[in-house]
Amino acid sequence: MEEKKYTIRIEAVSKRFNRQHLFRDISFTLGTGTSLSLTGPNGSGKSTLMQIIAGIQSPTRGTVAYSCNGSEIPKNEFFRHMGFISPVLNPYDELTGYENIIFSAGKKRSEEEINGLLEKFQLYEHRDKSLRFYSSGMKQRLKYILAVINDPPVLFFDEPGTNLDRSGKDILYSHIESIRPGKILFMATNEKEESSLCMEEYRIG
Amino acid sequence: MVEEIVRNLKKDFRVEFRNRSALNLAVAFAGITTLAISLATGGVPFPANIQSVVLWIIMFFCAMNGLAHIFVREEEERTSLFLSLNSSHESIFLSKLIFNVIFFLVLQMIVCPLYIFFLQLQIKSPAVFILTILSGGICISAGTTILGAMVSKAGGRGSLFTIISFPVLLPVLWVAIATTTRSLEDEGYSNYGNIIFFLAFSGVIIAISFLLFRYVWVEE
Amino acid sequence: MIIMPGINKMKNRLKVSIFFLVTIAFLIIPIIKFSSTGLQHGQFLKNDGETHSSRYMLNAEEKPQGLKSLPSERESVKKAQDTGRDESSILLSVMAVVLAVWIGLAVFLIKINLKIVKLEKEINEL
Amino acid sequence: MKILKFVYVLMPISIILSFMWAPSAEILGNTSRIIYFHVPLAWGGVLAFIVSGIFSILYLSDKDKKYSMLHEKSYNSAQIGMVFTILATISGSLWSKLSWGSYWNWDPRQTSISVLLLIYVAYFSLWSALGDNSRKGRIASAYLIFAMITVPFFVFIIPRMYPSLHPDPIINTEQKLRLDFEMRITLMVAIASFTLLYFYLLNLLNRITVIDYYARDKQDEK
Repeated sequence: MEEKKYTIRIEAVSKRFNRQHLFRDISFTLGTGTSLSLTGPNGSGKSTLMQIIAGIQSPTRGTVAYSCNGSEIPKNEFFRHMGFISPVLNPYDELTGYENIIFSAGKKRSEEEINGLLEKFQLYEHRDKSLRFYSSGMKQRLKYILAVINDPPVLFFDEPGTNLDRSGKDILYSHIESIRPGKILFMATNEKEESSLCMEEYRIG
Repeated sequence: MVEEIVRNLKKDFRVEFRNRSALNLAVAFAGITTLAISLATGGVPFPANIQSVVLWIIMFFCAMNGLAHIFVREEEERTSLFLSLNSSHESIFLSKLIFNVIFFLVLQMIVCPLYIFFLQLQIKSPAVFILTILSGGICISAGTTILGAMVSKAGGRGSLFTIISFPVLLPVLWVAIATTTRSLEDEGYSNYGNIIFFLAFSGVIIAISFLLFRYVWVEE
Repeated sequence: MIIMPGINKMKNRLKVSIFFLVTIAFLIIPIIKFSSTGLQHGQFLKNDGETHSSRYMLNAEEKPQGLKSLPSERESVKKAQDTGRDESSILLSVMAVVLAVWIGLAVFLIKINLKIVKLEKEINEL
Repeated sequence: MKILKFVYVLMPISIILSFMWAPSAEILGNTSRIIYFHVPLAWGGVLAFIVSGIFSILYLSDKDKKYSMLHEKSYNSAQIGMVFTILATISGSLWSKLSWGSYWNWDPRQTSISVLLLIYVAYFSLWSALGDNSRKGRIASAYLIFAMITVPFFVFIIPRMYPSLHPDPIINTEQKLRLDFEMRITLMVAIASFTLLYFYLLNLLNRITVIDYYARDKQDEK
């Protein structure tokens, strides 16, 4: 398969809520293989900036452009190329973990691949349990699986390590480390461990 | 696209059947209003035009009670982002539309037999009656789908849904009431012009809401 | 910035002035009522010499008791005629009232227009 | 926009014409003079509805943000239209009391104007429920377009459902005005002046909206 090079260009993005500027004039460009961590105190707009880059919120000013091998991707198709972990993104509580994964992946992933991932994150024995009986750590791990299941070229992680215990974090970080090359990785976090996974660091606020 | 719609529909039906409270509420509402009308009148049959007015009013309020739910639930449980990450807005709209149509036809299946049973309805032309009920139901559920999405984005207040649906559904209700009255009164009434009106209306409404849905759903 | 409160005030004022139009509608009609020669009972608008038949159409025979024009109205018309007030003079006074309302509205609008022009200038200079 | 100032001249002319020059009608007497306010107001209400619909369509199809604040402008237009429609309804129902004996009798025109009012009310409730949602403009515009689509169906149904009492001079099958010459001229002048008034008010409201927007913007820059 041909290697696809993705680029994300952010130009002079500002966001304000009512009368207050959260941040202004942020610009940078990222290509496949690079990773960036966003750090900053609480309320500095890490999550908001990430959601703007992902196209979930719209910026007050400025543009976010995505391209693949030089040709621009329209904004409404960008969701298909991206994996996202965030507190605002919730899978269905009524469905089981396995059903959620199937809903997200469709028939594109084989049973073995899904089960492999589930086993890796120690969710295999809980795969047929409804999500409302999951603990918050289990949910977080499932969210991670849902984000990477379609093998998207761009990943947005908003505090991926919340609610995880030590062993969960270790599995998570080693997995992130293994898939990082060949992807664009954004991480909004305040943990040293997580931001050290990324090549560059951007501080806001 | 078709695969996505089927996936969405499967998910919607699963979620609704696992947590049946909303379904149960809508069905109970339909049953209770019908029963209440009959109880309040003491079983005295009304003239045909009043009967069709009451029937359609009951159905309208059942729709108002149940049809916004499919979108409002996504917002309330904050799963709408997960949904739109995984499927295109066209397939979301079409799957919700199909769900709403099926859901409302089920509600009608409950309301109409109960109504006929309790109010001793004498239907002179059953074919027109049944066709009117079915096609009117499709019109109502098709018209309210995009409005449900709007209401869910506006915070999901129940009365808002009724207010914004009423002017849109008014022509359907008028024609439906008139046709139902005729089908109750006249033996062998076989004027299918109004059925064509319903189908034309729902076609136009579905086409325009298909075009407009992305402005309501997608953040740009 | 000092402009802000002024704008909100102005916005509200303009909205009020639109509702000011209500007065036009409210003032003309009752006054005309007195001056009108009025309909007789059972006389209704006819269309090409044909009377409309509808379930709401009120013919002289069908007209329910409750819908007769109130006797007090009739009397007041009579009174107006008895006191010798000429119909055209009533018409003139109605027109004067309407014109006065319009002049008030116009003054209002001109004032607001001037204010907007001033603010637009201010904004362009910033 | 100089032409809009003409409203200051045209409005008094139309008032004077309608009271002094136009003759009173045969049966209705002087009450017929309400027509020079009632018809232009109803026309203004419909015009405002159409204009705000056009603004909404432009707003949704305007990808490059060529025009600014179109959704606010469409809202302004609907506000003025609402006032015009309410006034038309009030004057119409008073007139109906005088000539047909009751304030309200579900005449086709009364029915259609109340449908228009319902759509306006629904649009305003949606607008206020959306608060400062970032999709406010798009959802409200989409609703207005959606509601406009159903209007042709009303045009088709209402005359079948309710028989009309409205005098045919204004709307009839031959599409001709059956009015005396003086009456016709006066009505035309009145319609023209109320149209101008509508556009003048819309212009004022839009300019205030733009000023408001820039003032906020400048304040935030500080």
